[in-house]
Amino acid sequence: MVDLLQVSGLTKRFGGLVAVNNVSFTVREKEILAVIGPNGAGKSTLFKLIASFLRPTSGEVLFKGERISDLAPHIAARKGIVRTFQETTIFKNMSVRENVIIAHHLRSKANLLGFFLGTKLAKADEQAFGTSADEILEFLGLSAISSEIAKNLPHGHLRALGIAIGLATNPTILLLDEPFAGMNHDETMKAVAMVRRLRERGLTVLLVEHDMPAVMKISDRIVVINFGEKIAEGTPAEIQSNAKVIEAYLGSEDEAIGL
Amino acid sequence: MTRVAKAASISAFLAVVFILVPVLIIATGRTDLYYTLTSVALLSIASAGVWLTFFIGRINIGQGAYALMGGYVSAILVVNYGVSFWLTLPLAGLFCAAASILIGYPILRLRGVYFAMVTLVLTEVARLLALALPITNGAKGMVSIPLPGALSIFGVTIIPNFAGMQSPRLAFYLLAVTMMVLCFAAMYRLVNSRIGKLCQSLQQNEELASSIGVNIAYLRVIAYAISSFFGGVAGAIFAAISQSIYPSSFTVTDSINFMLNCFFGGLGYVFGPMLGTLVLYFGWDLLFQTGKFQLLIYSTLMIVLMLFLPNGLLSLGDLLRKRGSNNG
Amino acid sequence: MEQVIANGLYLGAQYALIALGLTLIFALMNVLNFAHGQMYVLGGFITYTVYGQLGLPFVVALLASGMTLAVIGALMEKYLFRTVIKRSHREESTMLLAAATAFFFDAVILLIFGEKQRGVPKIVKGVFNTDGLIMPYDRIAVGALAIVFIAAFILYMQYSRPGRAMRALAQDRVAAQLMGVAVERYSMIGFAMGAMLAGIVGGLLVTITGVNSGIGGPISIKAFMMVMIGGAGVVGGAIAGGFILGMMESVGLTVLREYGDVTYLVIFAALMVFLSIRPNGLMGKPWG
Amino acid sequence: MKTISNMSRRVMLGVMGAAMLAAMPAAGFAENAKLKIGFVGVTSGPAAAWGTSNVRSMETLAAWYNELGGVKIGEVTYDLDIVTFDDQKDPKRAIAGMEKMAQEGIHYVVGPNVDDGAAAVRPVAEANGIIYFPYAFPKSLYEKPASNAVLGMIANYQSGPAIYKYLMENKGVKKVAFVAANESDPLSQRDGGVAAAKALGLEVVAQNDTYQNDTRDFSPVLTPIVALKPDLLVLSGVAPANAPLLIRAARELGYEGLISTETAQDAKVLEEGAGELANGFISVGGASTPEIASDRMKEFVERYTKMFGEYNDESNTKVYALDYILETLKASPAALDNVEEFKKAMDTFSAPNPYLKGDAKLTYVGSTSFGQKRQVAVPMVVNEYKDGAFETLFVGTVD
Repeated sequence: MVDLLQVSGLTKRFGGLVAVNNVSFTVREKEILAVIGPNGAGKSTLFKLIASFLRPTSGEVLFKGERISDLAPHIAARKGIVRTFQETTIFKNMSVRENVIIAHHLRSKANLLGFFLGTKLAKADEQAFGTSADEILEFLGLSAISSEIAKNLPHGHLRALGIAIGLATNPTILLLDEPFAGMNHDETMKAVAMVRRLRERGLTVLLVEHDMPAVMKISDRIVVINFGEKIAEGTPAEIQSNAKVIEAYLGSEDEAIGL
Repeated sequence: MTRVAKAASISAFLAVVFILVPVLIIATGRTDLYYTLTSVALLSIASAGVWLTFFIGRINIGQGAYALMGGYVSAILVVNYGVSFWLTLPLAGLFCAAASILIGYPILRLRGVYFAMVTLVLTEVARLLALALPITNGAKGMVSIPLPGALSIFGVTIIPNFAGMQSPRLAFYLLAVTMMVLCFAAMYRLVNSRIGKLCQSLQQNEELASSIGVNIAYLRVIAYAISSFFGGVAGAIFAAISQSIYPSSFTVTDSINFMLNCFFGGLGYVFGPMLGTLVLYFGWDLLFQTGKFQLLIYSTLMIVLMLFLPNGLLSLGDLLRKRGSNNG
Repeated sequence: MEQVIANGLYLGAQYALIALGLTLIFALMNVLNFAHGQMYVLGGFITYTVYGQLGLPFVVALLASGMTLAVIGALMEKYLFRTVIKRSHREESTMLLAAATAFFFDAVILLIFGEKQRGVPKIVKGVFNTDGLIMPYDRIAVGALAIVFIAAFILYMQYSRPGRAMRALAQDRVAAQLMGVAVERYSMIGFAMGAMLAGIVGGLLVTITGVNSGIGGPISIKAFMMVMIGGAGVVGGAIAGGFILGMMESVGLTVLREYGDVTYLVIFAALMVFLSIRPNGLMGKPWG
Repeated sequence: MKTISNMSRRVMLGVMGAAMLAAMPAAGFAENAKLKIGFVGVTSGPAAAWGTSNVRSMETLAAWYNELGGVKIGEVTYDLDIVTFDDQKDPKRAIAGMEKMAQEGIHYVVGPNVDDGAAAVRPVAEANGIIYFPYAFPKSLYEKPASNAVLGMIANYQSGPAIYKYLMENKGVKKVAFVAANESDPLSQRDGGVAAAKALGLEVVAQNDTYQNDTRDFSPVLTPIVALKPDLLVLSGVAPANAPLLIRAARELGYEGLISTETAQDAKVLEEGAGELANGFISVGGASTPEIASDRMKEFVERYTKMFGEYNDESNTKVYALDYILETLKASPAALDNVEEFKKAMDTFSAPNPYLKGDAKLTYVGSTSFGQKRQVAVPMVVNEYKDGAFETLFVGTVD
């Protein structure tokens, strides 16, 4: 397997506080890698650093060997590294289908003026986006609700819509921010299956997650961070038996690790 | 709406503004309405610009600055350099668009009330600059600006010389209304094309827009530049009508009014600013009879309307439709 | 130079008090109250009537100004803003409502109190004067009173029950509601307090600068500027913003006078640059 | 029950409305023809005081004339009808106002009150045959080819030099400082004042100091100026609302020289805003000071006070416009609907000035300043404020 994403020596300070401290790991092509850690461990910050929503204080993120750390988020997205959001972040006043269609932005061949004038190229784009959006909605089982206004959707559907939006950008690597948060057992199982299918589509998935059982089930490898530092890395089995990890989680959420 | 219905309503609208209104004015002899309606048309162009910035999620109280700038660009070119008014019209718009790109790039990062505030300050900055810069003739303003001359292309006169007309009022009305129609047609197309969806994506969630690869800074600046272009054009025509321009020709009050026009018509509707301007400007004029109670009645009506239609006048249609479908 | 600094401090104290009420309302309800300046004017006219015309003691007049405005503020919140916030798709719509109420106040004030500039007798006579530093006693008194009111306000917000509830509300409306804060009640109290502060500062300043029916709009705009400098919705920010603007005006008008009419141009341009660098003011919440 | 009471209330209202409508013409004493005179200016917002004193002067006079049975012009007796339009100090609105006046068939309009408004209405006024009386000083309004504007008061470039000269000769003034609001009208007036002072050989120690018009505390503006110790502080184009604040701030900062302005002010406002600190303040007024006011002026002040509760000293100047219009029309009735006749009459027109003691005349002047007679000959009364009232310092004339 090829290394797709390299995180090396990534550090982020906010004033005196070190949120992420010298974290390094790699993500290989077509794997599912999870970053876990107790509350306040710096997962979110790390996630934003990788997606180029924050600039690191030091260290860098390489994507296919190229530094992406200081790029604007939309440039990173253009290169194929796309995030979804922890909160239910969607375009809330658009329909589900419109949400997915707009997310095809990166695939446009026409430019803004072309869309304004309605050129042939623009019309072809619109056509293609529509078809592709329908395919994605079908794939994620959202076809039935494609004309609902997004803000009226229930929780689970919103999460799926977030992923649909991510997929529409045609990413190489999709960063999922707590995809299972707030879900009950059944919903989580469905979501786990969905993430698996993403990989079957040929995507690499990096996810930051709280829900231990789900992570154990889904991940090829796991990176554990605590107090902004990486304390372990390995397969789910290795992590489950890692003393440092158990220590980090002890007292807070022991059962969450699935022991 | 079906295609036929759309075409029919568009032609009806065009017939009203280009034929019915002048005919009625001539029939009733109310020629003062030409200027009132010209003002409505021009102010609605400027308001349309403000609406566009609302559309990308920014409260813009700075349109007065661009209207003033546009007025001065046109006036200076006409008076000092003898350029034809017709050429200065697009130039004024372009100048404002260029200026707005320089100004907008840093300030469009601001959101909410901060952006609103900075644009409000911008209006005041424009006024102070107009007072301080030598080219604007400072406090004395620019007066006796000649009326627009003839416009001919390849020797064919398309627009006759305004100065030679018996009443330039009708001509200004037609000019303003034409500009308004063009402006709103462009806006309508913009909003209903994919660009409109992109703008909406900015308004609803900039972070997400950026994560799906939208260059939000670029799109914001483009929208703001178009907005300022509209402001500049409206200002230029106003300078031509009053044949004068002063630093106080467009002030903070105007900037606030442009914003209010948008709110009043409805932020969710492309034609909101047009209706809002018509009602607010005309409403003030109609209340002219009430003398010293004018402002009291005007503001009371505004509050009442706001209470019943907080989403703008055009939301009335939606409300009725909803009620109709509930009953049916 | 002492004179310039003294001028700036005095100006800052009154500005800070003006900005406090505005920022309070903003923090609680996300409403940019365009009518703040008009409330100030109304407060000024009430003190003018009670103290200047009826000849009652100044304290009574000041109380009357504060109380009247508090009632008006509470009514405005309850019958106007609450309804519009509930029914509107976009929260900016409150700006139109606020502007309309500002016009309404303008009209009412003009009809009742007329178009003339009004003033009242000085509350304290005499001028403090030592080596080049001149400050009339009434200015010192008003400046001191302003600082007392600011301090009282901060203490109230910090330690009283309603104060704490309002702070929770300002931080996170939804969370406050979950924690059992009576959101509607405290929104109303907050709006009333904001209006009361405007009324009090109007009543205070009528003794120095008089009052005039048309100045509400410009005062609102100045108050907006202070709030933006400090950071919208933050009490400390409003105070800092007030003092910074006061000092900038005082120093700018002295230092830049050689260059003619540029002081405010410089202040405004500086404000724009400052906000471009710090989009949330000195200490504002992100996303005002 | 409820419906019935609602209905009956509605019926009642309807009946009352109809009755009122029917009663209206009867109550209007509609025997005389109506002569409409317009006003376009600012009667709301921070500058409301300017236009309000205009409108009230006109309304007081009109009511007075109507009470006396109307104004006889040619063979017809007219009742006066004042049509007012608040332009909110916005030049765009001012144009609309002038259009409205044209629509109403009005040929004589008082206002606007500021430079930009006066310039903006010019095309409309000239196209529609309207003579208007602005209170704005730019010479381009009154010089050829402009021909329809008549300056309604004394311009600062006329009164300024006279005041400065008087103060040089009588009070030993040598050093002058100017301060103005950062707006078109005051700045233009300041520039005119500075030029006049320099021409007289005065030393101008401050000429760049300005303030925002919304300033409420003038200490920061005045601190550096007071430190220069001028003999005379000129408040160029100062708004009546700001004058007492400026005076008070200057005095409290220890300023001991003279203070003057070239615009009309109101004694009551000065008294409330600055009290005894305003004593000695010099401004230009009309003719209500006891030394020169005729009985008619006194009665005007009385009627005005009765109608509106309180007199405004700015109205001394503004009382003239309507009388000029009426007297000129009497002299040339053909001008009622032909302003060319009015312009012709202006060159030779002369009538007694009813507001001044002695044999002062109403004539049109301005030949020196504008090259044509486009200014009313208001007496240039220079006042000094003292304890709540104005006293006449000296009276000058303009040609």
